[in-house]
Amino acid sequence: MLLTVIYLLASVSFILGLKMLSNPASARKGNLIAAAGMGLAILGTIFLYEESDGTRLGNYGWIFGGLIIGTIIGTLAAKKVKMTAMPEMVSLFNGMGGACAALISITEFNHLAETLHQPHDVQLGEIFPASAAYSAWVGKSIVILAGLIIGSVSFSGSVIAWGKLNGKIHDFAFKGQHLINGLLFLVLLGLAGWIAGVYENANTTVFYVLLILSLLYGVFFVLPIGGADMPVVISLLNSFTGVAAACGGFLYNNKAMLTGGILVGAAGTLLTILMCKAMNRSLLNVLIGSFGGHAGGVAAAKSQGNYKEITLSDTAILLTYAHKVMIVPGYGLAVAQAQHACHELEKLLTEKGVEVRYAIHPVAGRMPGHMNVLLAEADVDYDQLLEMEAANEQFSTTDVVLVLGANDVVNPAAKTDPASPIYGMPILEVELAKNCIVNKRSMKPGYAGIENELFFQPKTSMLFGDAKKVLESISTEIKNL
Amino acid sequence: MLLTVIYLLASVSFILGLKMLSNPASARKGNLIAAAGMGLAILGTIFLYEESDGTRLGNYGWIFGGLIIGTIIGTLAAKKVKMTAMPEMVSLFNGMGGACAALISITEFNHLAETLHQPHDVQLGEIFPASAAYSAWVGKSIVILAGLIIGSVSFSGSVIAWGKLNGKIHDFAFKGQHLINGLLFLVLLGLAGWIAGVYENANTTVFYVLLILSLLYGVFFVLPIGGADMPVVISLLNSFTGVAAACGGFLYNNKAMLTGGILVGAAGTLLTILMCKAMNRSLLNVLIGSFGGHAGGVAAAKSQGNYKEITLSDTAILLTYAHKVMIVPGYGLAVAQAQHACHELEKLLTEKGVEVRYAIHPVAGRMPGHMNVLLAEADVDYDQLLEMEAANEQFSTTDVVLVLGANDVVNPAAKTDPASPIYGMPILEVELAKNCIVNKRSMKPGYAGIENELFFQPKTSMLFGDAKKVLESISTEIKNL
Amino acid sequence: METLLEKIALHQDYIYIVVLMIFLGIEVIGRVPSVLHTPLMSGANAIHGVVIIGAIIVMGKADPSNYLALGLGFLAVILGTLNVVGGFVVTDRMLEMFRHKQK
Amino acid sequence: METLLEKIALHQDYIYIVVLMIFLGIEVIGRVPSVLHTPLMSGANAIHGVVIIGAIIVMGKADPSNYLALGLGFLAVILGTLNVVGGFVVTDRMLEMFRHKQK
Ligand SMILES: NC(=O)c1ccc[n+]([C@@H]2O[C@H](COP(=O)([O-])OP(=O)(O)OC[C@H]3O[C@@H](n4cnc5c(N)ncnc54)[C@H](OP(=O)(O)O)[C@@H]3O)[C@@H](O)[C@H]2O)c1
Ligand SMILES: NC(=O)c1ccc[n+]([C@@H]2O[C@H](COP(=O)([O-])OP(=O)(O)OC[C@H]3O[C@@H](n4cnc5c(N)ncnc54)[C@H](OP(=O)(O)O)[C@@H]3O)[C@@H](O)[C@H]2O)c1
Repeated sequence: MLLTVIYLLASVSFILGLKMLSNPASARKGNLIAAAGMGLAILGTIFLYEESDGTRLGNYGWIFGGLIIGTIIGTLAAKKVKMTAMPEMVSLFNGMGGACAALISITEFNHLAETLHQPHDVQLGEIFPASAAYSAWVGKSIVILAGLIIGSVSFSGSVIAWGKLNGKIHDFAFKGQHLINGLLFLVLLGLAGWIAGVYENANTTVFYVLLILSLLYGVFFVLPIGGADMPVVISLLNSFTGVAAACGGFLYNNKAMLTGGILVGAAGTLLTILMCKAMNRSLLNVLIGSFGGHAGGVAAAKSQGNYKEITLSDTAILLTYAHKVMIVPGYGLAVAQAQHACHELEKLLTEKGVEVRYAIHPVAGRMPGHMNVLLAEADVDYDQLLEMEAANEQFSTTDVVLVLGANDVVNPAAKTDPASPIYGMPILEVELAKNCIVNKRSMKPGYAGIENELFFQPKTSMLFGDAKKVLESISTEIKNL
Repeated sequence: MLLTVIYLLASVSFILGLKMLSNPASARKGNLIAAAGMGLAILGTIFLYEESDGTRLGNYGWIFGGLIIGTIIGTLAAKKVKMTAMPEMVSLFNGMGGACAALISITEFNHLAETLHQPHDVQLGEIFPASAAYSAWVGKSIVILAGLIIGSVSFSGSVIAWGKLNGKIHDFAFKGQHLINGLLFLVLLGLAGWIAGVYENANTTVFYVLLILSLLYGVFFVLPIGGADMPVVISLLNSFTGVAAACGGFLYNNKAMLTGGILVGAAGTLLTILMCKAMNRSLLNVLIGSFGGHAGGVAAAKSQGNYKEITLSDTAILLTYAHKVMIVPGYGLAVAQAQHACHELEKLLTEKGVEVRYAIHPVAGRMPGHMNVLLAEADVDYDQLLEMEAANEQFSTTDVVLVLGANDVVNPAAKTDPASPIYGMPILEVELAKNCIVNKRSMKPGYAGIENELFFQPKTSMLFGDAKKVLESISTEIKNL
Repeated sequence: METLLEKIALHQDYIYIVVLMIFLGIEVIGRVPSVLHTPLMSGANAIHGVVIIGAIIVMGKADPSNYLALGLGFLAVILGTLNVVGGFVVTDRMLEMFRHKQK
Repeated sequence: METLLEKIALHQDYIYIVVLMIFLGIEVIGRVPSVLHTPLMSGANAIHGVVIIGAIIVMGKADPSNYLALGLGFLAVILGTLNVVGGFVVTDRMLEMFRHKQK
């Protein structure tokens, strides 16, 4: 009774929390509200849950043991993880949720199989379709199997996504892979239908085959998708896990699980689409892997002539005597942990009367919002960050653009070369500025694995070295001017 | 069975429809979708509804008779009504819905009272609280009584609002009215609680007393609120009727009624608040009637010195040689049906190289969006309409402002005089322009019944006459220049 | 207290539907431009005309010899239809006027 | 066909809740700025950790002599907790980083 109210509160907290999460001002509070609702639901379940026959839950030792272990590991992992590795972490946590749903399905299926096989005499009379027992069986097994398949796919897919993001697993695609994936999917459906449709088949062997194939499917589903698209894939798998959780809600007639799961399923799907839009691509395009699929390939080696280098002191002079400088941060800045050095340089220039702004590309770095987070950490003023559109309007009046560890997001091939894998992605049009200084460690390509024409253009000068060291040296030079 | 699906579709169509209605591009389609869902639900109910014992509905003649009569009258009324009278019409239709809900409650209560009094022996044994019959009685009667009270209040309130809007009923307030309203409300609650709480009281006399008091309450609720605030009141009563419809949903266990009613109840409440915000007031402030309460009063006759008049030909010259002209339309333009004449003048000026824009105040006219609708009717280009904030930024660079039948929305007292009843309402700051020409028929006040300082300012010139005639004359003058 | 909780548990599906619907109602019209206030109000007005379903049921169930019930039901059907039909038609008229030049 | 309709009628409350929830999920994050995509994804990830409730039920119902069930349930509880706790904590950390200068 009281538990119903608790679950209702939890559902409301999830809705409110998610709503507040989508607004910068209230996001943090929203997260806390959802967490509070979740805590309430967990405690309520432990202490108030009753079977329909009135028995309470047992095995408190195990339950609390599991909760404590999970809490400790989860908190440590979440607190320790480096900022750049956060998307990987989210992927792992998502996988855990999927695995949890799959495990629930396994246990419940075993339970169902046992009860079906024990009182065999009773069953014999009710084996025929249209009996109430049969229809209950179909309903229950469909929910269990859906939870198993979706949960397993989400689990193995998330693990692959995690591996790709931290570089442990490389893109892997072969011809006809989509065909095989399609076939595998049909086999999954067929097996599940067979188990659910034929009453005697509370057959654990087939069930485990289904489990293994589902795990495989998750692997094959994610493998061909390019590493650069992993955030989108994680978001999609996230909504899968939501649906798997909702299956649990049907199974236990539990409204908190049902509403929470469906909410995430729907919101996650929309979020996935929004993320694709931010990259100017369609979801289908991402899943088929046409962009990412190339990412691991060899860089198209059309050597584009010579590039120009620039010295630290020349850079310092150029920056100091500019009216307006635009800094374009990228993944390299995060790797070098150079955000503080960057902020130092920016303050120095501002003191000298130079107008300094940051141009933030939506997919610079390795997760959406990566650059905002990074610069906020160094206390960079929020007003100095320009979004892509605003920045592109200002490049033509900019004297010096300083590209710090960014590459793909300033690659003009996205606009000019229809054959390029990043063709169509909106970029920061730094070529419009008077001068462009690019800092990176080498001429190696960035995430998409392709050459960047920008480096060979007459206005561009390369400034090789680790971003942090380079920035510190420039600051010293400027002070000594 | 099939009916369930139909009701589900209807619910979805209501949600979608309302969502699309809140976006200019899809609004019309949204309305049609909701209407289609409604039609489906009505037909489904007529042909598929079954009681729990399987009996179908009868009295088809009466049902179709009612539907046909209602459709004819409704369509005619909606098609014939003048545009300015549309809010009144909405108020009437809303009242019909409330009355419908109240009638349903009356019939169902009579039915309940009969069945309770007939098998008296059965009842005697179950009279005590905690019996299943008692608790069913409480539940059912609460829903019926809530439908009765809310529906009746909505009905009588809407009729009063209708009367106020078309000028048949005047504002009426006396000291202590809020106290009496509060008391009446408590009496309503007490009576309803008594009927519902005491099992034997399926007492039709008390029930009818409750009905009459509810109707009275609706009258007293709306009477003290100023006529200018009627759109807000109608929106509030609209959400009341939604709740009354939802009560029907509980009564018949009908999800389409339930979801549709709650949807309108929630959306209507929010809309009411949004409308108050557009006038820069709180809902409480509106309901207590501090603004509107004064509206009917005598205009505060602090004569503010002299005003200047301007001739038609001077106006024509001033307009032709201006760089930028801003037209401020108001209720008077709608009364004079001068929108076409206005558009003519605007085209003429544009041909002469004058930049002409319209400044649209959100509550100019007699309904939100009134001016947009009016000018759209005359085919004025949407791009030429400026919303209040945008317009206020441009007045300082405007040569001539032409105020056409607007008054309250350009009254500077809203900014300068804390004692004014319209104090705090954002206005169009026409004083910022170089010249201001005000067209109206006399020095009489506008809706709020107060003097307008603007007319006495040195920059302002009055141009008396009916808007349409004046505009046509100006156009002729300009052509003859 | 106990019985209240029991009631809540018994009707939890209803309560969920009502709560979710309230959220939806608020979300759905969250950012309507003020120009659309009147048509939106009018459209919402038409939607609560769904109360007509109740009127039809009352009418259809009425005992053909019970003239009070017949009369009340008939009136209810008419009023409900007015609400629905009038509401949708008048909303459409309002919106039609907006359409003209509005891309 | 008939049985499908029957099923739908039987479970209509569920269906309503699911449909409304889908609408809500879509409405609620309708206009999230792209900076918030990652925290929002992470927050949603934590919310589907509600599957932990199922794990607790499985665990609590397991026969103390059935080691398979105990083991699976225990693992499920740990994984579910990881999802919930890790999810909320990591989201909070992300959002904390935004806070600094953002008025
Ligand atoms: N934001 C997202 O959601 C997301 C997620 C996944 C993938 N992606 C993808 O990631 C890419 C982001 O573009 P981006 O321009 O930010 O990065 P990028 O294209 O990956 O380029 C980063 C550049 O930084 C340089 N670099 C690495 N370490 C450095 C250091 N310590 N100091 C200085 N430079 C260093 C590298 O060149 P050297 O090795 O020569 O130094 C590299 O070329 C896009 O392709 C995007 O699609 C984005
Ligand atoms: N938009 C809404 O939702 C809504 C709803 C209800 C009430 N209101 C209230 O209505 C008012 C709207 O302000 P408003 O400035 O548009 O109108 P207003 O303050 O009512 O003033 C209209 C003016 O038009 C003049 N007029 C009337 N007929 C005319 C004609 N044929 N030719 C030329 N002039 C004519 C009248 O002066 P003469 O008599 O001297 O000609 C009157 O002063 C506000 O107080 C608002 O709160 C708004």
